[in-house]
This record gives sequence, structure tokens and C-alpha cells, in this order.
Amino acid sequence: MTRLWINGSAVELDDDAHVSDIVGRFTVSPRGTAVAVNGEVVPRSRWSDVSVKDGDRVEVLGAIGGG
Amino acid sequence: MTRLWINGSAVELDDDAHVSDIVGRFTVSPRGTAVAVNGEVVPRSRWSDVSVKDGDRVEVLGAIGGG
Amino acid sequence: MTRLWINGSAVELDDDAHVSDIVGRFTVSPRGTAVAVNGEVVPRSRWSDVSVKDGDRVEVLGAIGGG
Amino acid sequence: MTRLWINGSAVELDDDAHVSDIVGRFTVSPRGTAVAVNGEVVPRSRWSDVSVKDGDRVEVLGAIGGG
Amino acid sequence: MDDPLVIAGESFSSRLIMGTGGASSLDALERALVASGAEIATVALRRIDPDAPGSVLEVLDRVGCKLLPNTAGCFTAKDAVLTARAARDAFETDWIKLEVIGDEDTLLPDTAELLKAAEELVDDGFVVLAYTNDDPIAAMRLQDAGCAAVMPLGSPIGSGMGIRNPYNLAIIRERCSVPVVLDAGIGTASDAVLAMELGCDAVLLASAVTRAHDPAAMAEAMKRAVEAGRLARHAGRIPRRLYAEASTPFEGLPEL
Amino acid sequence: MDDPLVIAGESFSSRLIMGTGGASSLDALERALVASGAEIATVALRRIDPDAPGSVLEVLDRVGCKLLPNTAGCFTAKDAVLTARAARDAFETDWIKLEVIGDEDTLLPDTAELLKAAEELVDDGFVVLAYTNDDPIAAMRLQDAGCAAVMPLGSPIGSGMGIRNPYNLAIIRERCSVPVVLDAGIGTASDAVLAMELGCDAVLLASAVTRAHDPAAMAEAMKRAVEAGRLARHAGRIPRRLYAEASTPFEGLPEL
Amino acid sequence: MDDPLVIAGESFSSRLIMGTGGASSLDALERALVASGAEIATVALRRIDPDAPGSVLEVLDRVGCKLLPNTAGCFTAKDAVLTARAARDAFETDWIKLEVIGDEDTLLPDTAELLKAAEELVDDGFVVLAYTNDDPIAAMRLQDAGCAAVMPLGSPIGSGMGIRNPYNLAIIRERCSVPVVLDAGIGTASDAVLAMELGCDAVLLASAVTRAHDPAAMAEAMKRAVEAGRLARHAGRIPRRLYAEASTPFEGLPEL
Amino acid sequence: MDDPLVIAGESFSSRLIMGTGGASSLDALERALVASGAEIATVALRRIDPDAPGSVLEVLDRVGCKLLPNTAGCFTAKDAVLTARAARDAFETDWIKLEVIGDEDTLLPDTAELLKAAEELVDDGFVVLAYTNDDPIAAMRLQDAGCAAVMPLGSPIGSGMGIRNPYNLAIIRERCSVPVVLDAGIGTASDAVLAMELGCDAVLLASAVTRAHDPAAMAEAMKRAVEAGRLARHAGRIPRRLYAEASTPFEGLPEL
Repeated sequence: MTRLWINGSAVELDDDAHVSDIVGRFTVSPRGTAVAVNGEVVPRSRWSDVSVKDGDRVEVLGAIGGG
Repeated sequence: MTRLWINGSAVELDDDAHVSDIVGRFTVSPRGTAVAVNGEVVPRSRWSDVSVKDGDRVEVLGAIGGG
Repeated sequence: MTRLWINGSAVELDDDAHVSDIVGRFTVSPRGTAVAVNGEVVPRSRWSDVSVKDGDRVEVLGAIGGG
Repeated sequence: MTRLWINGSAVELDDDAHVSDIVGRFTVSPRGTAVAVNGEVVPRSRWSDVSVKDGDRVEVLGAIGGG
Repeated sequence: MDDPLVIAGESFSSRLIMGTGGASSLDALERALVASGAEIATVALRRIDPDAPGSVLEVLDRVGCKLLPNTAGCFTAKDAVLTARAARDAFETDWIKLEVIGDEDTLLPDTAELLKAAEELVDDGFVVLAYTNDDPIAAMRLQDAGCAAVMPLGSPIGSGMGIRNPYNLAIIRERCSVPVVLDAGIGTASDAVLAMELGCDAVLLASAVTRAHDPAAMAEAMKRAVEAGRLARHAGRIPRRLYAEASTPFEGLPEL
Repeated sequence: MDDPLVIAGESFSSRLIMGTGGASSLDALERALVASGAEIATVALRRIDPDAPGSVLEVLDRVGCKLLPNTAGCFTAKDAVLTARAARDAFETDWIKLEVIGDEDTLLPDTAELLKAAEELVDDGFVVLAYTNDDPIAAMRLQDAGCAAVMPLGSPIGSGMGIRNPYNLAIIRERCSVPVVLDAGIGTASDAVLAMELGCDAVLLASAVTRAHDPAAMAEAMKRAVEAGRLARHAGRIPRRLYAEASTPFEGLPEL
Repeated sequence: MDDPLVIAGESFSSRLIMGTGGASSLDALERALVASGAEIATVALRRIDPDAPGSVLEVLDRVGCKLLPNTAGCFTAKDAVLTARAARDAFETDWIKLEVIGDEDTLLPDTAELLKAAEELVDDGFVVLAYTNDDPIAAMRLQDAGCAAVMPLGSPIGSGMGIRNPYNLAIIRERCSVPVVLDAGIGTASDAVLAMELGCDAVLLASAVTRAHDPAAMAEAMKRAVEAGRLARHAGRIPRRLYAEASTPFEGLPEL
Repeated sequence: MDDPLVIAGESFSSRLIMGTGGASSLDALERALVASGAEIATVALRRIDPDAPGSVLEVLDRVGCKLLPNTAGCFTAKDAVLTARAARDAFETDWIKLEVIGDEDTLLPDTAELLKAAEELVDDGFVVLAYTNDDPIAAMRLQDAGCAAVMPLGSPIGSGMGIRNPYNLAIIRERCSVPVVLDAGIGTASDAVLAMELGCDAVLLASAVTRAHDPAAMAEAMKRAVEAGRLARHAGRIPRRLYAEASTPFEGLPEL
């Protein structure tokens, strides 16, 4: 099990989870969605390649009205 | 008895009452005081001469802060 | 000859001139035109009836842009 | 001879001139006067100690109304 | 939105009334009038000039504007009443923009004379639209005298100073039930919007358009300005605050 | 009049840019956007809420607005840069409305941090539209840093205070050659007109519309206001005078 | 500087005239009057109340103020004239602050009635100081009627709104040769300074002092404000510019 | 009222700080300084001119003003720091009015450079009074950097435009605990009163006095203006209302 933080909440995932798995828990649409892991943006093209590990701080962001 | 209006209130006075008698009920100081009977100012110099009669509307006015 | 004032200028007219004759000197269109003789408006309907006489002050007015 | 710049003008001084010599050319009063040599303030207490050399840029400043 | 201006029972879809003075040519005036979309335009009476090329009347007829004759230049109730009667005869309309001015330099109304003239003309069957200053008491007296509309100024005629005292206009709006038309002082589009936002029913202007560098462009600006102001008034603006009120929520802010 | 707004080489016929915060519902937002005629609209990034009903993105796609992501809520250059990068990935656009605020109560920009972030993002290929205060020096520094537009405020975000210092805006207009977009503080239509009359190239607003009593009506008001102000700026207004300038000539006044 | 205020041939060294309404007590009033340095103070007439503790008259006598009776509360010329006559008898002075109001909510003057009353009182030998609105035409008519001073408002009585239309006051100042006294609307010291800078000869105020949290302190503030404004008017202010004008010369700037 | 201005532990009874630039002669300056009652006055450093007649320093010593050297004319933190050090040596004071400007035409501060210079000078033991723009964020950053006072402008130096954005000053007043000195833009006495009413602790001005037609008279006006504004701020002004609030009661109105 991998223990990490997603959007500020503690979450447990299967070992070998990738960013794309996490995104999939929130939305099916990549458009309007961004991911940062430990303060670095992970580009959409690399979601399937990048795996997460214990203690990672993952932020999954989506569009809202604003500004 | 003379029945008249002083400052909007019905009042009965002895016959042959003069303006000066009415003023005396309110104040001892002529300065700052003015009298109008039936819509005409009665000058201070004539208060002792002018008598009032039934139905007269008498206004006895004094100084207040204002303006 | 009738000597009168039209729009502030001294003018001589044949005897028995009417308001309509004066208006005709200025314009063919009654619309937008008004006439006053000696400070009274002469309605359009009476231009042909009203004659002018010596010393009359006639004002013939037309539309201009304004306001 | 020492060739240097004082307040933007080329000046020749005797060898071994000190800051105090330069100030003396402008004013007798140290109060209200400041000196910078090559972009560093030379405090009044050191005017007699500091000598100038070829090519120095000396600024001798005084009080004016302002601000 | 069906939101007509109604004066004396007549309805208009445009809330911009055009004055016709100050134009460099009848042609420039016509283009400005068309661009403005105005349905009412003022006209004045002066000694007829037989040599004048063309006529403002033809322009107004072509554009299709209702005529609103004025009594500009009158200093007394007597002169204004007489001028109104001449205008009624010339233009076949009971409508009159009543002006009685007190002074040649300010062209400000003489409200005492104005009120006298208004009373006489109302009695005589006129539909009186009274050009007045921004004094709420004068506006109320004119309404009480039977004026079909009160037309307070924003600032002196042709001054381009806009609305010098919006508070007085707000009070006039609250106190009068007849149409309130902002008349005089408009300099640019924002002035016209402000007039409408303050609750005026219409705006009357001349110089701001006719004397602009590009009158037709300014006329179109004024058309949209009056529409914008009317819409904004009814849309219900947000309150004013000294501090900020976030438009993007802080909630959900990531820890990056 | 063909008079497009051009930012970073892209042309837009509307000069009204809509913020999308503060709406009571996506439906209300959509109606307001349509009424506004805006071609550009801002969008923010927050932690995704899987239960949120509908998406602002669908609305913006349906309306056909170009997305302008913002960095709202960032207090440092570092956070803003990171947010901008996330936004580029999420929305597939290099455009960014750069906000770096200095204080939660005023939401006023921290111009020192803003300038740092702008420099870094420009280097990184972003098209930076910088939300700044009304300080002409800050605007000039942002332009020098390569911002595609400077977006000075009129007053604090959501305050509805309008343009508190028109003089600073006039100076910014004179001193900057990049587009100047009035961003923040608009309360009602007259504020938007004034911004354009001062020479702004466009107006960005959110709360004034989304929090109005009738957002769609206010959006339409703002559309016309921005058009009116642009037209008026170019039409060349009349000068301001203390005294009057007659619009009806005195010449030819009859002696009645 | 010997620079007296002269009204109807009488000279005063103070240019602040105090109204006496609104004070929480006669004691508070007296302290405020002393602090104000005023040499003229208004007083009103009402039905005498035999139970009233103390008298405003004793206070004014003690402070040494010249009495300026008013006709507050009158809605018609007739009432105002009668009140003025009663005041003349009561206070043994021909001076009258003439008020004829048109409306209980705004307390704005009814200038037509005011003018009638002024004419009658001037004929009757009164020294009339007329409280009027800020309409230059009304002010000129009152001067022509023989008023000793015209006293335009800045804004409604007790509103604290200051001077809503400084342009009208500037015009009144240019057009009237009798003393112009700003009467009504002052809220704080800067309003009083502005009145004097616009060229007013004096300022009359009541609520701004009597209803302030600390009336005596505000009275002292107003005293200095009126002096400051008078001095500033005559000192000749610098012009306004959009750009800066260095106060420290650039000449002689070192190359550090 | 014992109400001293305290900056960096030093107390002053006058709240007017005088700039000394722009005077037509040292004599005129001296008379203005005396009339102003100022206890602090600024002074600048420039290349010494051996032919200059008299010295501003002698004037200031005679009048008894504490010297406040400035860094006028500096465009970078580096230059300003060096100038401050030269001034400390020349005038034997740690006090410095720190100016770092961004542009020769507006003389507006470059707040990023200003902040850098302030940090360095505070570290070096200076008592820094920072001339800044009216941005509340910049003022807060300067306070946090250890400035002894923040001195926001009302409008550009020498412009005489007064206080263009009173809202920003109100926010600075609420957000800063160090003394706030309004510096730059004052044109006339009412501007100075307004600054104090907004809560400023003092006013610094030069051109408004030195370039007035009669500098000594304007200096005296400013002295009283600053006192009036301070008193008024603390006296607690009445609220603003749209409608009137009678100062003479209607109660007891006779039926005449």
C-alpha cells in the first residue's frame, strides 16, 4: 500500500499507482484538469508514466468560475 | 370671562385682560419674547395697551436654539 | 403705401397688404413658419384675412436647429 | 600632478592632495557638506586622512532646498 | 425588453432626445440624428432667413423625429408663452420644451418665471416639458403645475460638465412621478449613463454630439450609453465597499 | 467600425472580458456570458470537487469564449508561476491572467512579487496579462518585462467602487503601448464607460455582472457601455467649461 | 492681517457664524460657541415653554454674540415675514436670516417664496441674509432685491454632505458683490475650508459642531478651518497638473 | 490639547513638515517656514555651488527646524542608499526621507527599489521615512521593513492635485501602526485638512507653499489647516445623509 496526500486528505492506494489512476478517481475528462506532485506540475502527457510513492502530496485541480 | 387661544390651548382669562398679562404668565423678561394676536405682531411697547377678547388667537414666542 | 417693420427692418408695402403677402416674401411653405404682429401670434388659418397697417411690427419666424 | 574629476569637471591637483584640500576649495563649513570618492562616502572624520589619486571621481555635495 | 418612454400618453422606444443646435451642417446633423436613434428632436424659432440653404425641418421629417419646439432665448414668462404659441402654430404640435433663462452667461433657468410660464401654458393646453435647474423644490412645483415632464440640468447648457450634483437628481427622481429628463450639461457618454443610472427616464443633449469631433460616432455612443444606463438601473447594481470581495473563491486553494 | 482588440496578435471584436466568479449558478452565468457578448472569459483552478454539478468549462465552450486562466489566490511569485503552469496544462493555453495579491482583505496586488512572476512566465513563453494596481510605474515595469497587456484596477476586486483614480489610468494610458485592460472595481455601467473614455482598450469584470440583481441585464448593459465608451473616446468629446455655450443661437431672436 | 467681514456696514473679525440648534445642552452649546470664536449666532422663535431650563439668550449674551434671528420652519413668504417681524420685536434687531422652505424632508428653500419675502422685508427696513439654494440666478435675484448677504447651501441642512456643487458657488461668487455666506451642509472642517477657498466670505453652520461627538473640539476645528480657507484663497494656490513638477531640482545631481 | 506627533520616539507639537524646494529666495523661504510653525524641514544634497548666495542650512538653523534630508532624484536603491549615507555625514542625523523614483515625468516612487533601499537603510541604523505611492500593500511592506513612518502621496509631486484616492489612504491608515504622513500632491489648504481627517498623522508639503503667490500666507493657512483637520478627525464628524436633518426644531412652531 502507498500512503499519500491527495488534495490535503490522507489516502491509501495500491502499490504502483500512477497519476492517471488518481485523476481517474475524480474525472474522466483530462481537459480542465491539472496535477501537481510535491509542488511540481505533472503534464497530462506523463500522467500514465509517473507513479506515486509514500508521502507524496498530490494536488488534482479542476476548473471553477473565478476572476 | 374671556375665552381665547394661547399657543394653541384654550384658556379663560378675566375680562379686560391685556397682552402684558398673558406674557406675564410665561416670563418676566420681555427680551427674547414676541407676541402675535390673530396673525399680527403686537410690539412690546403696546403690550400694556392692547386688550384681548373672546376667540383671539394669541401666540407668545420665546428664543430657542436653532438655525 | 404702408410703412411697417418686418423682422426689425423698415419695409414699405402696397396698401391693403395681408400677412399672407408678407409670408410669401420669405417662404412658400407654411409649415415651420409662424407670424406675430405687434406681439400677438396670427394663426396660419388667418394669414389671408389679416391685413397690416402703418407702424405694425411683424415677425416672421422659421425653424432653425436649436436646443 | 593628480588628474581627477571633481563634481564632473576635470581638475588637476598637486600630488598628495587630500579630500580635505578639495573640500576647502568649496566651503569652510563641514556641516552640510558630504564627500564621495568613486561611489563611496568618505566620512568627515577621515577627510584629512584620505588622499586622492589619478582618475578619482570626487563628488563634493552641499545642502540645497528640496523635497 | 419592452420598456417604452411614455410622455403625455405617447410612447417612444428611444430614451435619447436630440437637440439640433450646434451642428456644422444639416448633413452632419442628419447623420448624427440617424446614428442616435432619437425619435424626438428639438427645434427653435428665429426670424426667418430666406437665404438659408435647406431646412432643419426637412431633415427632421426625413429622419422621422417628432418635433419638440423650444423657447430658447426667452428671459420672461411672457416671451416664452408667446414663443410657445408661435411654435404651436408653426409646427402643429402642443408639445413645448419650455425654457426661461435668467442670464446670458450661464443660461440657467429663472425658475420663478419658468413656473409662471408653465402654469399659463398648461392652462392653454400645451404639453409642457420644462427645462429647469437641479433644484428638487422647483421640479416639484413644475410637476404640481401640470408639466408633462421635468427636465433638470446636469450643468449649464453646452458646458460639458456632466452631472454636477447627482444627489439632487436622485432626490428629484424620488420626489417626482412625471418623467424626469436630464437636459443640459452632458459632455460624453459616461455622463449619459450616469443620468440613467440615477433614474432619469431619458436624456436630452445637443452640443455633446453636434460639437464632438465626430458627431455621428458620438451619437451612436450616446444611443448605447442611454441603453446601458437604463439596463444597469434596472439590473440592480452591487453595493460599494471599501474592501475587496473575492470573485474567485479561496476555498479549494491547493497547497502547491 | 472595424476596431478589433488585439492582444498578443489575436483579434477580438468584443472589448468586454468576463470573469466567471460569483454567479449564483452555471445557468445564470451562461445567460450573462451570452448577453455580454464577451469572447474571452477567465477561469480558475481549485482542488477538483467530484460532486460539483456541471462544469464552468462546458459553459465556456458552449458560449465559445477563449479561456483566460487566472492565478487568483496566490500570494507569492512562486505560487503564481506554479499555478500558471498547471493552468497551461489543464486549459491548453499560454494565456494567463497573472494575479499575485498582497493581502486577503484588499486583494490588492503585491507588485514586487507580481513583477518577479511576470518575468519568469514571460521567459517561459506565457502570454501574460498582469492584474496590477493603478501605479503607472508598476504598469511600465510590467510592460518592460514583456507582459502582453497590463490590467490596472479601478478599485479593489468586488468593491464596486469604480475608478478611484482616473488620473493614474490616464497616465498609464499615455505611458504604455501594450493594451491596457481595466480589471477590478467596476460596479455599474458608467464605470465601464469611463474606463473606455480614459483610453483603456478593454474592461474585465465579474462581480458587477454575476452579483447584480439581474446578471443578464447587467451583462447587456456592460456590453453597450464598453461600446459606448470606446466610441465616445474616438468621437472626441467637447471641452468642459464653467459657463454655458448656447446650443440655440441668439441671432435672429424676434422682438415679441 | 486686518481682513474683517463686513455685512450691512457692520464689521466682524470672525468669519464663522454659528447656528445654535442641535446642541445636547446649553452648557455644551456655550463651550462650543466660545471655542468657535463666532461673533454672530442664530436664534429661533418658538412658542415659549415656561418650564424650559435656562435660556439660549443668556448663553448668547454671555458669549457676546450678535443675534441673528431666523425664520426656520416657514413655508410661505407670509409666514416668514410675520416671523421676521416678531423676531425684530423680540430681539431688537433688524437682522434676519430669512428661510422659506419648500419641503419638510429636504428643507430646501422655495426660492420663489423666498424672493417675495425678501422684497417685502427689505422694503420694511430689515437687513436680510437670505438662506438660498446654490442656484446662481436665485442668488442674483436676491441681491437685486436688496439682500445684505446671500447664503447659498452646500447641501441640505444637517446632511453633512459638504459642498455638492462647487461650480455653482464659484459662479455665485463671481456674479454677486454682496457677501456670500455658505449656509448649510457643512459636515467637517475640510468642507468649511473649501467654502472659503471658493471665495465665500463666511460660513454658517450648526449641526456639524453641535452634533459632533465633541462639539467644542469641532468648533475649534471650524474656527481654524475658516481662517485657513480665507488665507489660502488670498495666498493664491498653485495650478493643478496631471504630471509632476519637481520640488527638488535635478540640477547638480551627483554621479554616485 | 497635548497631542504630539511622535516619530521614532521624538515628539513634535507641529504636524506640518515643510519641504524647502521651489522657493523664490531664501528670504521668502524663511518667512514661509516661520509662518508654517513647522519643526521639521527637508533638505537635499547636490553638487556644492561655491557661488551660491547664502545657505538653506543657515535658514533652517535660524528657524530651528530639525533637518530631514531626502534622497530626491535617485532612481535606484543603490543611489538612494549612497545618498542617504552622504546625508548622514553632512547633516549629522540618522533621519532620512527616502525617495526612489521610477520616472522623471511623474516622479512616482518605484516601490520595488524603494523597499530594497528601505531594508538596507534600516539595517544600517537609519530612521527611514519612506515616500511611497498610495498603495496599501507597499505601505504595509515598508512598515514591515522597519520604516519609522510611511509617507504616501496624495498625487504626483508638485501637481497640486490633492488627494486623488482618499480610499487608499483610509486603508493605509487602518492597516499601518507607524505614523502616516501625507507627502506630495497638496495644492491648497483643504487638501491638507482632508489628509488629516482621513487619519494621517502629519502632512509634508513644499510647492503648495513655496510656489504660492504669497508663500507666507499659504504657510499660515497650512498650519491652521493641519490643526483643523487633526481636531476634526478627533471631534467625530456627523454622518452624511441624502436628506435634511433640521437644526431648528419644528416643535413649538406657532400658527401665525
